[in-house]
Amino acid sequence: MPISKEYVAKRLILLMLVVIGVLFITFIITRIIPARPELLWAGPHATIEQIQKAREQLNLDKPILIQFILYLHGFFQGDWGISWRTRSPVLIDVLSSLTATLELIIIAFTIAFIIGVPFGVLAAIKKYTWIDDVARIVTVIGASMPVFWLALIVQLIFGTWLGILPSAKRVDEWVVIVTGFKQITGFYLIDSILQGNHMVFIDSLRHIVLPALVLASYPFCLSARMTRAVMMEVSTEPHVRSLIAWGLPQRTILFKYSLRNTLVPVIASIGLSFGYTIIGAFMVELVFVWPGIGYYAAMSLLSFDYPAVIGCVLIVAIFYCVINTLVDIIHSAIDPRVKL
Amino acid sequence: MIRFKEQRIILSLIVKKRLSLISLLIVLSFIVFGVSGPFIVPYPEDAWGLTYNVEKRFQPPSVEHPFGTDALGRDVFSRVLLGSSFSLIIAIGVIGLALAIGIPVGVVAGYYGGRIGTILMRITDMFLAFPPLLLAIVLAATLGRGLLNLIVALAISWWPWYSRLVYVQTNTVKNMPYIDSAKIAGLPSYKIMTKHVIPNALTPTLVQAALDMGSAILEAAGLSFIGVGVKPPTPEWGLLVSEGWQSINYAWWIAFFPGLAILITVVGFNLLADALRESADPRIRRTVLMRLGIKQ
Amino acid sequence: MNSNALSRPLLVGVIVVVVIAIAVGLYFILAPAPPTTTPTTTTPPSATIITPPTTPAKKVVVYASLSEMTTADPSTEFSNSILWLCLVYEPLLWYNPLENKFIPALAEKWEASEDGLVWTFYLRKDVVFHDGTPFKAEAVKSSIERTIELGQGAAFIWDPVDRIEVIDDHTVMFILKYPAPLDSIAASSYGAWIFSPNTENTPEWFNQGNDAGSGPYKLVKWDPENEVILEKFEEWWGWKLASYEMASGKAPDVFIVKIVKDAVTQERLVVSGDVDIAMYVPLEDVDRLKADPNLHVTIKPSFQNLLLLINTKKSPLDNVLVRRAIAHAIPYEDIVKVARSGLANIASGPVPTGMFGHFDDFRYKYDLDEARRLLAEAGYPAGIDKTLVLVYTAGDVYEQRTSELIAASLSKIGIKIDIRPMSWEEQWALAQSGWEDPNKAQDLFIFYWWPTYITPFDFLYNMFHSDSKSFNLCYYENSEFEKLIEEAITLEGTDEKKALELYYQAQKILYEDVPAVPLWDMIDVRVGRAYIGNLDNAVNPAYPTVIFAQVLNVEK
Amino acid sequence: MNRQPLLQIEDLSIDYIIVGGSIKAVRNVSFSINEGEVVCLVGESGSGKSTIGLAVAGALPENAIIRSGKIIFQGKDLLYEKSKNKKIDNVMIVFQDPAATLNPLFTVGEVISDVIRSHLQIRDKGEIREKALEVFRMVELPDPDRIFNSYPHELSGGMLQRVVIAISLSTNPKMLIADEPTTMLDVTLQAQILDLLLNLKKKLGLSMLFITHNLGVASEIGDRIIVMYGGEIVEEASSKDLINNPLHPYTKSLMECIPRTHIKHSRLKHIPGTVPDLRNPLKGCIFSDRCSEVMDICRVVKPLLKEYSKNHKVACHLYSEEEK
Amino acid sequence: MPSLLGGGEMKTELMKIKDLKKYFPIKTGLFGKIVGYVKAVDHVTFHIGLGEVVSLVGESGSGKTTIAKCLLLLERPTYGQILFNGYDITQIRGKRLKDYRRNVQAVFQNPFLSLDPRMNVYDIVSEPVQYHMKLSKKELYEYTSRLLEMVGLDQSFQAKFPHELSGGQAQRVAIARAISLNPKLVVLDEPTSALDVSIQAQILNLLAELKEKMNFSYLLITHDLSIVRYISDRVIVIYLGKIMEEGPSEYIFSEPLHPYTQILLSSIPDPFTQEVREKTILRGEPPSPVNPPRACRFHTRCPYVMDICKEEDPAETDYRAEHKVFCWLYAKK
Repeated sequence: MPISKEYVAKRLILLMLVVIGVLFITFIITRIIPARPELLWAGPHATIEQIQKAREQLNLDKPILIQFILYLHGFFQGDWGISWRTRSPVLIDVLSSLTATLELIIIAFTIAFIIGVPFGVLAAIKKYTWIDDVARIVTVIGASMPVFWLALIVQLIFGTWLGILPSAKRVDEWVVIVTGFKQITGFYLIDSILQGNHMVFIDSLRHIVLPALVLASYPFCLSARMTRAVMMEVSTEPHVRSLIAWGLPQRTILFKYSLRNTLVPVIASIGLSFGYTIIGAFMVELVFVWPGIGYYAAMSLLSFDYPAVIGCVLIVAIFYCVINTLVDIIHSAIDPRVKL
Repeated sequence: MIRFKEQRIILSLIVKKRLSLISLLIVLSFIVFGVSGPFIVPYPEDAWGLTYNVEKRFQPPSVEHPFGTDALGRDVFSRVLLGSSFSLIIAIGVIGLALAIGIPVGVVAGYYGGRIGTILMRITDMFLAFPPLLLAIVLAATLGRGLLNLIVALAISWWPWYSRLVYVQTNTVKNMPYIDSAKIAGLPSYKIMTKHVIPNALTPTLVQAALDMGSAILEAAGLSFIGVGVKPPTPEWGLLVSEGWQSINYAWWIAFFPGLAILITVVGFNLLADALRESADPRIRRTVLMRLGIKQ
Repeated sequence: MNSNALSRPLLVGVIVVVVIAIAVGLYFILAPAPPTTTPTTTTPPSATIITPPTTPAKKVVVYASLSEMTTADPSTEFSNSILWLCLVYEPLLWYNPLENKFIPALAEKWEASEDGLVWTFYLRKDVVFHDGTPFKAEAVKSSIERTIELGQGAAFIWDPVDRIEVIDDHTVMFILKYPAPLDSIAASSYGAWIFSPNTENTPEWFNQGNDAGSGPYKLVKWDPENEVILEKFEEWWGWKLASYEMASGKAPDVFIVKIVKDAVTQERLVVSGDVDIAMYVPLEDVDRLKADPNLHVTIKPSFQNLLLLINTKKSPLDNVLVRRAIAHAIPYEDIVKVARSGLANIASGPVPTGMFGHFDDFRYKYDLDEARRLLAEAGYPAGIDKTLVLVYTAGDVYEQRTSELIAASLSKIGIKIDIRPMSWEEQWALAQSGWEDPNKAQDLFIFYWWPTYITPFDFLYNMFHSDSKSFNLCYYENSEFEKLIEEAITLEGTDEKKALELYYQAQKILYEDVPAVPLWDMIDVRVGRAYIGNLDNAVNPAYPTVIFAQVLNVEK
Repeated sequence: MNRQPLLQIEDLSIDYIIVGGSIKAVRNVSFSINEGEVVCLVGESGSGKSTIGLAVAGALPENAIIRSGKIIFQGKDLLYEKSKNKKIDNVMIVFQDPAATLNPLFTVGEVISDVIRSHLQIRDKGEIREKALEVFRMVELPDPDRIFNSYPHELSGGMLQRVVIAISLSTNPKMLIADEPTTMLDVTLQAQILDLLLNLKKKLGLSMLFITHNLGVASEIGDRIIVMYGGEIVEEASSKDLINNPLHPYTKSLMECIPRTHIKHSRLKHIPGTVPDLRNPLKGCIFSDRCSEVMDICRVVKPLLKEYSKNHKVACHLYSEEEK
Repeated sequence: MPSLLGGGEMKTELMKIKDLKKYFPIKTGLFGKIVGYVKAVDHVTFHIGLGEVVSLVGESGSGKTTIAKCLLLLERPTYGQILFNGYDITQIRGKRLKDYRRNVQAVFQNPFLSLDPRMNVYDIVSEPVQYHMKLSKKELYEYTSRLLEMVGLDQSFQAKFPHELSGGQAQRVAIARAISLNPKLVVLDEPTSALDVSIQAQILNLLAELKEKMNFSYLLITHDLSIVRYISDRVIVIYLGKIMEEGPSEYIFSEPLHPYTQILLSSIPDPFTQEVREKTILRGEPPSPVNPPRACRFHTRCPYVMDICKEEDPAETDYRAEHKVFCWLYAKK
C-alpha cells in the first residue's frame, strides 16, 4: 500500500479546503439569513446598549468578509465560539457529545457490516433460491425505511408494550451513582470495562441495543444489497469464470478472490453511507434521547444557536472527510491499480 | 436435478418480474393518489387541517376511520391520503429544482471543460463535501419552516449529485464515436450539444432522477420530523409521524400509518430502480461508480 | 448445482453464529440478575434487572426536565435554571401563593413601615454557605447589589429599592424609592438569591459549574445540555430544625435533573422507573397514569397562562371590533380539552386563576354569530381577505394544538390564518421589529407568561404597558390603563383592597380593548413514582417547574 | 482408431435460460479428440463454440443448463465428476482476453500458486514458486521472477496471454482448451502465441481444443477442424481436407468470404442474411435460410452429421443422398 | 471487371500530409504538471490521390488512428500541414471547415458506438444532408431512401433504431451516412474488425462497389492486412508513429522491403498457403510511444539490426517509383 507524499499533501489540502468551504457556506447561511443575530445573543431582556455591545462582541459591525476571517482566525486557534444557548465553548460541547454518537455509530456500523456483508454474500451465492428472494425483499424494505419511524415503532414495541429494553438515554443514572462510575474515554462500554464495572456495562449495553439496531438498519441493508449486487456482477466476470475453469476450490474463489473484488465498491459505499447514517443518527438520537452530536445539533438548530450549528456541521464534515480518506486508503490497499 | 435448477431460475425470474410489477403498481398508485388526493379525500376539512372534532379524538382504526383519528379528532386516513399530494409536490419540486441547477452546471462543465469546467466542478465538490442532507437541514432551519423552503433547501443539497452525474455522462458521451461522426458531418457545436450530447447525457440522469423521488420523499419526511420541514397543519407524512409521536403510547396509529405510507412509497421507487438496474441504493451506487471511475 | 456443496455449510455456519449471537445477547440483555435487592424496595419491573449493591445506598431521585438548563449565575439567570437554583440558593423568604403566606427562609422575621418605604429583615444565625463562609447581612447587601448592578435577567424587581443598609450582622434594612411589596419581591423566583460574598462571583465562574449557595443541595455536576447533579448539603440549617415545612427527614441524598426533551419519553421513563419524577407527560395519558399504583400524579394550578397577543397596530387588527370578533370566535372549551386534555382553566383576564388579582368576570363567550356580527360591524361582512400570520414556538405541542384550533375556528368566520412555528428566539426577534414597524411583525402571537414574583402587576405591566418594549408584543398603548396599574402596585404592600380594585378596573379596560385574548391558565401535572412521598408539597406555583427536593419523603 | 479418444463429447445440448424462454446455444453435438491432437472449433459469433469450451472446462455461467449429453475425458464423465465436486486436473483453459482473465487485485504469482497448490497438492511455498517459474520459462516469459510478483495491469497483452498459458500449463494438463486466445492480439503477437502453442504441443504432447473464428488460424494450428453453425456441427475434417475440399455450403461460402493476402481478388463472396435466432432454431437445416443450394428437404428435415469420406463428416442433404 | 487498382500512372493529388506530428501531453499531480509526451505521430508525410485507396497499416499503438483523427480535424496536429486540394486545413474554421467536412467523411470501427442510439436510421442518415443541403422534406426523404438503397437497406429500416439492427446492418447505415454528402475522401477506420467474417465480406464488397460508382478516395486504417490486399491501391506501413514503408499494394505484398513489413505479412495466418511459408516470428513487445527508441524505431526488434540503426534515423529510400522504404538496409550510401 504505497502512499505517496503527494497524496498526503493532496488530502491535507483537500481537508483544509473542505473545512474552509464548509465554514464559509455555513457561515454565510447563518450570518446572512437570520436578520439580527445580536438580538439572539443579547437575549430577551436586553437593553439597546446591551444589543450594541453584543454587535461589537460578535463583530457584526464589521464587513462580512472581515467577520469570516476573524472567525477563521479564532477557529484555527481552537476557539469555535460560545454557544448562545448553553453559553459554554462550542468545541467542548461538540467534543463531549461526539463520543456518545461515535459509540452509537461504531456499534451500528459494526453490526451492519459484520452481518450485512456475509448476508449479501450468502444471497449472491444462493442466487435463484428463496434465500436470495427473501434477502432482496428484506433489504429493499430496510433501505427504504424512514429511520425515525422505525425508531418510534421499535421504542413502542420493546420499550412500552413489552417493556424489556430501555428506550431512552445511555445509561441509568442510578446505576452510575450507585457504582461510582466515572467517564474516562466517554465511551460507556469501554469505560465500564476499564473500570470492571459489570453493572454499568450491561446497563449501557441494554440502552444501546435499540438505537444501534435502528441505526444499523440502513447501512446493514445497504451493505447487504451492495455486496449481493456486486458479488453477482463479479461472479460473471471473466477473471472469476477463469478461476472456476482452472478448478480452484470454490471456497478459495469465493472468499479469497471474489470477496476482495466485491469489497472495493462495498467499502466505498460504507464511506458514503456514513453520511446518511450520521443524519440517521440525528433522528435516532432525537427519538432515543441519546445525548450525542445529532441531538445537540438538532437542539442548536431549533434554537438558532449558530456557533453551535457551525461547530456541529464542521465536526461532521471533518469526520466525513476523514472517513472518505480512509476509504481511499483501504481502496488503494485492496486495489493495486489505485496509486495514492 | 437439471429440471429443478431450471425451475428455480425461472421462478426467480418470475419473482423478479412480480416485484417489478408490484413496484410499478406502487409508484403509479402513489402518483394517482398524489394527483387526485385533494379530490377524493373522504374528509377534506380534516385532511387540510381546517377543522377539529373534540368528541372524536384518539379513536382507534374503524370502518369509518380506517386509520383512526388524531389528537384533534381528525381522520388520519384523509390526512395520509392528502399527504401523498404533498409528498408528490415535494418530490417533483426537489428533483426538478435540483435538475434545473445541476444539469446546466454539469453540461457546461462537461462539454466545455477547461477553466470554467474546473471551477464549476470544484464548487460542486465543495457542496459534495457536506455529508448528504446536513446542508439541507441547516438551510431548512435557517430559511424557516414551509413547503417552499423545504423544497429549496433539499434541492440545494441535492443538485451537486446531478451536476456530477451529468458531468460524468457528458464527458462520456462527448468522447463517443457518434459525436465524432456528428462533428465530421460538420454540425456546429451548439447543434451537436443540443441534438446529441444533451439527449444522450441526460437520459440516464433523468431516469435516475425519477427514481430518486423516493429518496426525496424520505429525506423531506426526515426534515419535517426533526422540525425543520413543512409547518402544521400541512399533512406531510414526516410531520404526521412527528405529531403522532406525541401520543404514540396512547394512540399508535397516528404515527404508524403515515410512516407506513412513506415506507411503501419509497420501497416502490427502490424496487423499480432495482428492476431497471441491479442496484443497491441508487444514491450510493452512482457515487460509488463515480468514485471508482466506472461509467454507467 | 455445485454451489450447494459449499454454501450449505456456509448457510449452516451463518445461522449457527446468528443464533449464538442472539442467544448470548438475550442472556445479557434480558436475563434477570440474582435478586439481592433489599426486601423493602418496591423496584419497578425493569429495575429488578440491575442490582444495587447491598452497601447503604444513597437515595437518588431523578427528575426529568423538559428543557435544558440555561445559565448558572444566580444574579442574571432568568430561565430554566430556576429548577435547581431553588435547591442550591435561598432567598430571604419563600411564598406560598395558594395559601397566600410567606415562609421564612434566610430571614426569620421581617417588618415594613406604615408607608411601605422601609423594610427590615432579621436573618437566621446558624447558616453557612457551601464554601464554608458564615452567612451575614453583608452577603444580602452584596448579593442584591450585584444583581442590580449587572442589570440583567430579573434585576428589574429591585427597581423600587433605593438603598440597602446593614444594621448588624443579622439585620438588614431596605429603603425604597416608592412603596412596593418587598416581601413578594424578596420571595421572587428570579433575581432574589443570596450567595456567598467570598467567591469570585463572575458569570464565567458560575457557568463553569460552581455554586455559592446556602441551600439544602450543592451543585456537583453542571452539564446544562444533559444533566445537573445535586448532592445533599449536610450542614444546611434546615436539616437541623425540628420541624420546618421546607425540610424532610427522608430527603434524597442525590437529586439529578435529567434533560429529557419530550413528554412521551418522560412518560415512558417514569413508568419504567428510569426517572422518579417527570415534569411533563402527554396529558391524554394522565388518567391512565393516575390508575397506576406505582405512580403518584400531582395536579396543581400553575400561574403560567397562555395568551393570544394581537398586533393592535396593524390593519385590520387595529380595529377593536375585529379584535372582539376574534375573541368571540375562539372555542375556549375545545382548546382546553384538546390542547390540555382538560388540564387547564379557561382564562378570565390575563391574571391566572387562583392568584391574587384574578377575577372571574372577564371570560369571552364563544359565539360565532356574535363574532360574525362584530366583524360585519367592523366593515368585513364577508370576512377578511388578508391572511393573518400566527406565530407560535415550534415544538410546543400545546401551542401547536391551540393554534390549529384557533385557525380552524377563525376560518369559520372568514378569517384565514397562516400558522408559523418558529423558534422562540426567531419569534421574539420578529415580534421586536413590530415596535419599529408594526406591519413587518406577526399578526397574532401565542404567548406564555408566568410571574417573576407574585403580583398581577407583573402580568399587566410586562404584556400591556408601553414601557415594556420586550414583552408588550401587542404594541398596546393606553395611558389610562398604565396609570391604574402603576398606582395599584404601590398600594399592594399597604392597601391590598384598593390595589385589587384598581387591578379590576385595569383588566376591565383590557377586556374591552382586547389587545390580547387570554386563552387558558395552566394546571400543572407532575408524575412521580409512588415511593416519592410528599410530592404535592414539593410543588409550588410561585416557583414553576421546581421540585423542592428537600421536602420529599423518599421511601426507596 | 482403435485407441480410446482422450476426450469424447456425446450428444451435448446446452441452453441458456433467459427471461421468457431459453437460448438453445448448443444442440446435439458429438465429437472427440485424440491424445496429442489439436482440434479446432471454428464458427462465427453465436455458433456455440465457446459454450462447448466452457462446458468441457466446467465453467458455464449460472444460467446455463446442460440438457443432455456426456463429456467423457479419459474414460470419466466430467459432468458426473463435477456434480460430485471432484477436481478435474487434466483439462485447463485459456481465454480470449488475457487482461480480463486475470483478477486485477492479485499478483500473477498468487493466482498461479493457488492453481498449483490446489491441483498438485504441493504445500511448500518455495516448491510452488519453483514450479511457477518453471512454467514461466516454458512459455518463454522474460524475467520470470519479476512477473511472479507483478499485477496484471503491469504487463502487456502478449505477456499476459503467456502468463495465462503458463497458469494453464502449471497443472501438467493432458489437454488445453484455448478459447480464441489470439483474437485480442495484434498479428505479430498472434503469430508469437500460435508459435508457442505449437511448440508446446510438440514438446509436451498436449491435446488441444482450439476455439477460433479465424479459419486461417485454425488451419495453421489444427490437425482437425470442426465447423459449427448455429449451435450445431456442420462439417468435420482434417485441416487439409477441409481447406482443400470443403463440402458444406456454409464452409464453402465461409472460405470464399475470406480476403486473401497472397491472391488479388476482384470480388469477395458473401453469405446473405444474418445469424440464426437460437431461441427458435429452424426446424430443418439450421443453415437453410441462407444457403445458396437449399432444397425443399432442407427446410423440413434436419441433416445428420455423416461420414462423407474417411475422417470427413458433413451434415448436409446434398451429400446424404449421393452417398447412400 | 475493372480493377480497383488504377494502375501505376500518377494520380491527381487530393490530399497531402506533410510532416505531421501529434504529441499528447502526460499530466500528473495536483497541478497537472506536464511530465512528458506520448509521441503518437512523429513526422509523417504521405499523400492520397483522387479516387485512390490508401491503406494505413500498423499494430495497436502505431498512431494510425491519430493520423485519421488529424485528417478528420477531430484533433488539431501539433505540427505539420494537411493540404486538401492545395489548402492547408489544419487551422481552418467556419465556412471553410464546413466545406471541408462535406468533402471528408468517415466510417468507424464499431457501428453501434458511432450511431447516436437515440436517433432512428432515417434521422441518422439524413442529418448531414439536412444540414449541408437545403432540401425540402420530400426531397430529403427521397434522397435518404436512395442512400439507404445504395447500401442495401430497404424502406423498412428507416424507422428502426441502432439497437434493433445487426452489426452488418448498422455498419451499412454508418456508410450511408458517410457517403450522403458525396465526399471526395472517406476515412475507413477499421470498418470491419468488429464484424463476423461473413458480414465483413458483405461490407467490403459494398465499399468496393460504392467506390466504383462514386469514385471516392478511401483512406483505410486497419491492422488486418488481408482486407488491405483486397481493397487498396497503395499501402503505408506505420510503426510507433513513423512510416516504415510505403508503396503500391502489389509491391508491398509481393515484395515487401522493410523487415517489419515482411514480418507483418508472414504473421498473417492464411488457410490457403500454410505449408509453403517459412514464418518469421517477431520477438518481444512493441516499446512505449512515450519513450520510443532513438533512431530507427524498429531497431529494438529488428532481426537485421545494424549499428547504424541505433545511431541514426534511416532516410527515405525510393526503391522504385512510388515504393519508398525507411530502412538502412536499402539506403543508397
